[in-house]
Amino acid sequence: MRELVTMVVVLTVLSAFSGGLLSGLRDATAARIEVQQLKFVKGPAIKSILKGVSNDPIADRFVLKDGDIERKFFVGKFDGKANTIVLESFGKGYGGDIGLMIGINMEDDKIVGASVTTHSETPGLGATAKDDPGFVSQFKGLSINETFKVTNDGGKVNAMSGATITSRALCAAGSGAGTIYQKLKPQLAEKIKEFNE
Amino acid sequence: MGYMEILIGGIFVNNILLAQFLGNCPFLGTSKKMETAVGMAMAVVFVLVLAGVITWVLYAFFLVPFKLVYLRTIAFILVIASLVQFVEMFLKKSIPALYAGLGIFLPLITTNCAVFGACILNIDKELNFMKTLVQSTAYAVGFGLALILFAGVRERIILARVPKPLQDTSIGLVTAGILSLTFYAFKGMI
Amino acid sequence: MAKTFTQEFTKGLWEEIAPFRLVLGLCPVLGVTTTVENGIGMGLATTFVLVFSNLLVASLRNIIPSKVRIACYIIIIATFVVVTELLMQAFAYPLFLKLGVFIPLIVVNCIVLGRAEAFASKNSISFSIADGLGIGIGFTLSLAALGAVRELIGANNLTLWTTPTSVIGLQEVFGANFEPFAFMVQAPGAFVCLGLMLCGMNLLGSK
Amino acid sequence: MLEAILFMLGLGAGCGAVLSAASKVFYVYEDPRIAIVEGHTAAANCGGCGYAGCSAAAVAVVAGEAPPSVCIVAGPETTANIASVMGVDPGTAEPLLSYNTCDGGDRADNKFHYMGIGSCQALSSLYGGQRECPIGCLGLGDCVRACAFDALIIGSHGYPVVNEHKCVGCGACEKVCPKDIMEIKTMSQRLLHLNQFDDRIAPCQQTCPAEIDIPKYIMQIKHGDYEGAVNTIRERNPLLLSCGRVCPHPCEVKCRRGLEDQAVSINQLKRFVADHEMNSGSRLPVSVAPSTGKKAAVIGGGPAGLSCAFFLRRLGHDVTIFDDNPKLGGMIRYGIPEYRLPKEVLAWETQGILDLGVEHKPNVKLGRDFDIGALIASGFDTVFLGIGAWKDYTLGVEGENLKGCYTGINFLTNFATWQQEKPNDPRPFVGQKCVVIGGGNTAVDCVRTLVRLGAEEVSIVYRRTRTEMPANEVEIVAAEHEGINFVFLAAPTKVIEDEDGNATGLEYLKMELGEPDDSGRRRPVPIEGSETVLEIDMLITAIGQGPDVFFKEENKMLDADLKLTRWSTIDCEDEIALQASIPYIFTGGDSATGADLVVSAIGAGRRAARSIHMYLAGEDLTPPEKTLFTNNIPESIFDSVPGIVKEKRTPMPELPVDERIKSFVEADLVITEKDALYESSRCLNCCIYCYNPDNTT
Repeated sequence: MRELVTMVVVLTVLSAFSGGLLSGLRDATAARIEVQQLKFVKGPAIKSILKGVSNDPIADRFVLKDGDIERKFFVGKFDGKANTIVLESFGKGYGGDIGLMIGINMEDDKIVGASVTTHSETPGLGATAKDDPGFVSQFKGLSINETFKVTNDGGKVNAMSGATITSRALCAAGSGAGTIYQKLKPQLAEKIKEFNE
Repeated sequence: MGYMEILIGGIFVNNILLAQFLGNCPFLGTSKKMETAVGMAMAVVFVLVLAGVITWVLYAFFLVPFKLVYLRTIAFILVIASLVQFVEMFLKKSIPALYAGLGIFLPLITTNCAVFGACILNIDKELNFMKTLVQSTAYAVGFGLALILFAGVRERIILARVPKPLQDTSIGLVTAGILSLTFYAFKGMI
Repeated sequence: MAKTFTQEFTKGLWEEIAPFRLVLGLCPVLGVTTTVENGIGMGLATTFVLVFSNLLVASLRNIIPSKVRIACYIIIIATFVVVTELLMQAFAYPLFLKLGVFIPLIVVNCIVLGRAEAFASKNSISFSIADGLGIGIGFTLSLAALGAVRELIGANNLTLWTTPTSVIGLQEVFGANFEPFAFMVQAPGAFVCLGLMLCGMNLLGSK
Repeated sequence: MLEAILFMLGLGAGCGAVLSAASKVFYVYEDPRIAIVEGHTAAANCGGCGYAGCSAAAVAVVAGEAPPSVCIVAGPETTANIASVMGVDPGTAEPLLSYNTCDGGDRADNKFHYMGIGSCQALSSLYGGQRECPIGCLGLGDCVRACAFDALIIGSHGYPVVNEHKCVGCGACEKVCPKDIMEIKTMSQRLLHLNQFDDRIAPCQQTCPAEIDIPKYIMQIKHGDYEGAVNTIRERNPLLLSCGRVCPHPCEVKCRRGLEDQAVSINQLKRFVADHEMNSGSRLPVSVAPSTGKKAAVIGGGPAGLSCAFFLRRLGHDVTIFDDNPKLGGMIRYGIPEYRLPKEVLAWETQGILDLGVEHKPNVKLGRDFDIGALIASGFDTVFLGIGAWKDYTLGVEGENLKGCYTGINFLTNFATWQQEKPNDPRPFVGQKCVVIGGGNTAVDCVRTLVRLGAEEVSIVYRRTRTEMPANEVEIVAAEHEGINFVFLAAPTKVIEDEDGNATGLEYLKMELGEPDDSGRRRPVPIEGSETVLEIDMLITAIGQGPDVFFKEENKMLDADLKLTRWSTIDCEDEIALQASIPYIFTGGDSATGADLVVSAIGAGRRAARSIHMYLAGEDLTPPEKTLFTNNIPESIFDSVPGIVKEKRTPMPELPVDERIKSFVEADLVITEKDALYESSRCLNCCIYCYNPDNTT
């Protein structure tokens, strides 16, 4: 019996110790990991949207609460003035969620650029959305207040051949971004102001 | 994704041994004899399905709500190891006939990457409970299929004249490569 | 024991080089070695886990009851795997993206548990560290070698390290006209390549 | 942070608690050694050993199916630990080694040309293989492919060759061989093997009472591996120096070479390597199995006792030899004269046996100083009775106890004792006109000894003819050369005395040969009225001996249960198992068979050691059904051996007659190295079906 108790105790203490160690390390590295994730996962997309920014959009980010969900926003400064905001939204694609990073000029609500972040679409078909910027570049210059639809569904966006579902998902993601943007616009404007001060 | 796709994808397209490279140590170790291979395959099916389900429950009801997702590696391995040992003891006592068949293979599974890897993959794919069950079954059956096929091939290789340096594990690996290549043919299925 | 620190270290480099001599720890060997860089990264991660788990197992070897020792070793190893995972995310994120699912799998790498049980649980702390280092570096070398062969033939490149801005290594080693033999970087190629390299080792070993 | 700690705490406690509870609830008894062995393995459960996990490997180790070195991940310390759990001392743990039992290879003829799959398994399913020989190696190397340690190659002659340094005794080759050519054995197992009907052995090895692998040691001599040859002989015979001198070599009678020209001089080759070892100045190491902790008493330090003690010691038992005489050797020390076997040589040989850790208690006699019950009471587990045959048979004629009348063994022993131990005492009586009655080796030893002692006229009186004389041919020839007078076909009837009670004459009846008797010898029939008197002053009767079982009369409780035959030899139901009527008593040699050859006693000693070893392990002593024992494998006996070039046998060098009859210096000499190499090349290296006509191997 005594042996059993020792067994349980050693196992428990070791587990607890390990849990403590790991959570400590987790806390210590959490901030850095987040930066790294943003830098390498979202970074390339943000950079392609905000070509020629004068600040580091990943460093200049903030979080707003949209109901229960926390959303990240990245700020882009052009000519020293913070006027562009980048946010990510998701659409349901063929192989799961597709992330679309979309940049909006706060002054005229126009889309300055869009880029696909994550996807798990079929290689060679839907997956081209990420490698080939042709499709998402159609968003550029459109107003964020529109609802995006592919031409088949009566909208303006030309679908990628052979990847209608992916195209639809991206349109849905774009529209979703618009919804979020409109909903949080007042708070966003507040935040942007802070960056300009 | 439908259940059928998950099933076929798990067994053939993303075969855990030949496409995902998980569980290779016992793959080479226990494939020398058909008898051993069958026992191992059965044991993996049994444990993988059970482990898949339990880790899903652990993940969905404990790790996520308490924001402890980063602890999943350590939590899963602990649970799998305990599970395997528990099942072994249980079978030995309660169902000796079954234990004689697969009991001896159970300890081998504690550190089998296939079981652990499949659980991690399930979680990464964010499958729901039923899909986890199907996916785990698919992976396990795929493992068994590959192992048994491979054992069959290896029993034949013994009869071939293989150059000395290439014998045993070496030719085994090359054969596994060719087997893996044949599984490539399933890529178009989904 | 008359063995020295150096001997314990060097035996892992050739005599007991894990993937080839013992045919152990194959999952990562096959899975991540599409490039040299991945191989080295995985190897170093494993080395890290090996050294620290050996260290801890050796220091706790008199405390752990033998019946639950395997469970304890697993906890120790798993802890260091998570540590590696976290550190890699924080400091080498691109590598983390590539090695993805394979980092947690270090937990079930037979080499790590094997060394903990076979060596660290019976030897002093310093020897155990030497053993961990030796086996780990041997493992890294094997991974790098396999990665090099596969990448060279399969992708015509030799990537040693990728930074966000540049790539250290050789591109298009055999010239731009060489059509890479893509089979090598895919799953079947991994098996065949390892099998042939093992054959090469046998040739060398038997003279 | 707190959540993480609590979570892991809960998980650890939960798993621990469930497992501890389960280990109580689902407890099943298993051999505790399994858990200990498993504890020593690397516990990586990698499956690299081919077993399903470490516990399966541990089960296999405990069941004796896997060697202690089973774990490929762990190092030699683990092997040592496992070995110690299994009760074998890691330092001296007996390694299993693979042996190839067929070296026919390509020399065996083919029945058909085989073009199928390159595998022995496949080939053997086709009429049992393409070789004319149904039991030989097929040569396609399944064993080589099965060997994971590179320890096997198919040699240039088409049969597998084992590299002892690489072999780990895993048994893969043995399992895969369809012809059971490959054997995995420890030295102990090799020592215990008895010739079987399905063994691949030459006629000489079948015939040798000690079952020495004769072709193997001759081949080793041929290749200059004298040490190997000595070791080969020592696997079956610890007294190679003595045997090499006194053995009448029944093996040479069955030598196939003898069908065409002359038999290979097997015994001289044995003597050559044995002398080579002795003259090299050092002894070759002899392997001894780890101690079993069992004690065996060997009563009698003659050839049978020495052989039994030697093999029991090599099998790991503690052995004590109890002997009546001051020095070891028994009949070969006190019976065989110095000129045939120098006692210095014998002492060197017996010392080698004692050096293995055998204890020797001299000058104690069973029945006089101790009895078997006392031995058992003092902790001996088993007893070997090798008391020999020291009691001379008597003629049963009038006057045979007169002064000047002696018996053979008595005379030889008295003389040997004086010569070896009491040279300062007055010399035993030697007459001038001596007659020795008998035709065996004892009789010839007596006459040749008398000649050397200066007797003027020495005669042998034998009731049959020279052809029927059971003594060794060489001995008879030597006696003839030394001027012995032979009186054949003479049956003594009376010893004539003078008034002082001294023997002065021997009266005998002349005989003629009648019909052959059961033994195939023609029975001598007396001729009526042919009484003749031979003038004598000394008479020795050497007409045979039996065991001296006077200890039975002491009637100690245990000894009384010991059954004897009507020839007063010790009764054992099975002459292979050699177990007496009391289960822990074993016997062998002259005490079991009556006077016989030294080499037979050596063979019996080993058989008894085998039985004792198995008896101590609680195993069934019944020898395997196919045990050959003194029989020959019928198909191995040929009428002719085509294809050999006739070559002369090396003659035995000996001292010139006039030189040797003056002293007791050894008369027979050893052959030269050159002659040994020549003689060894005459060996055909036979097996059952094939042999080497061209002397190439």
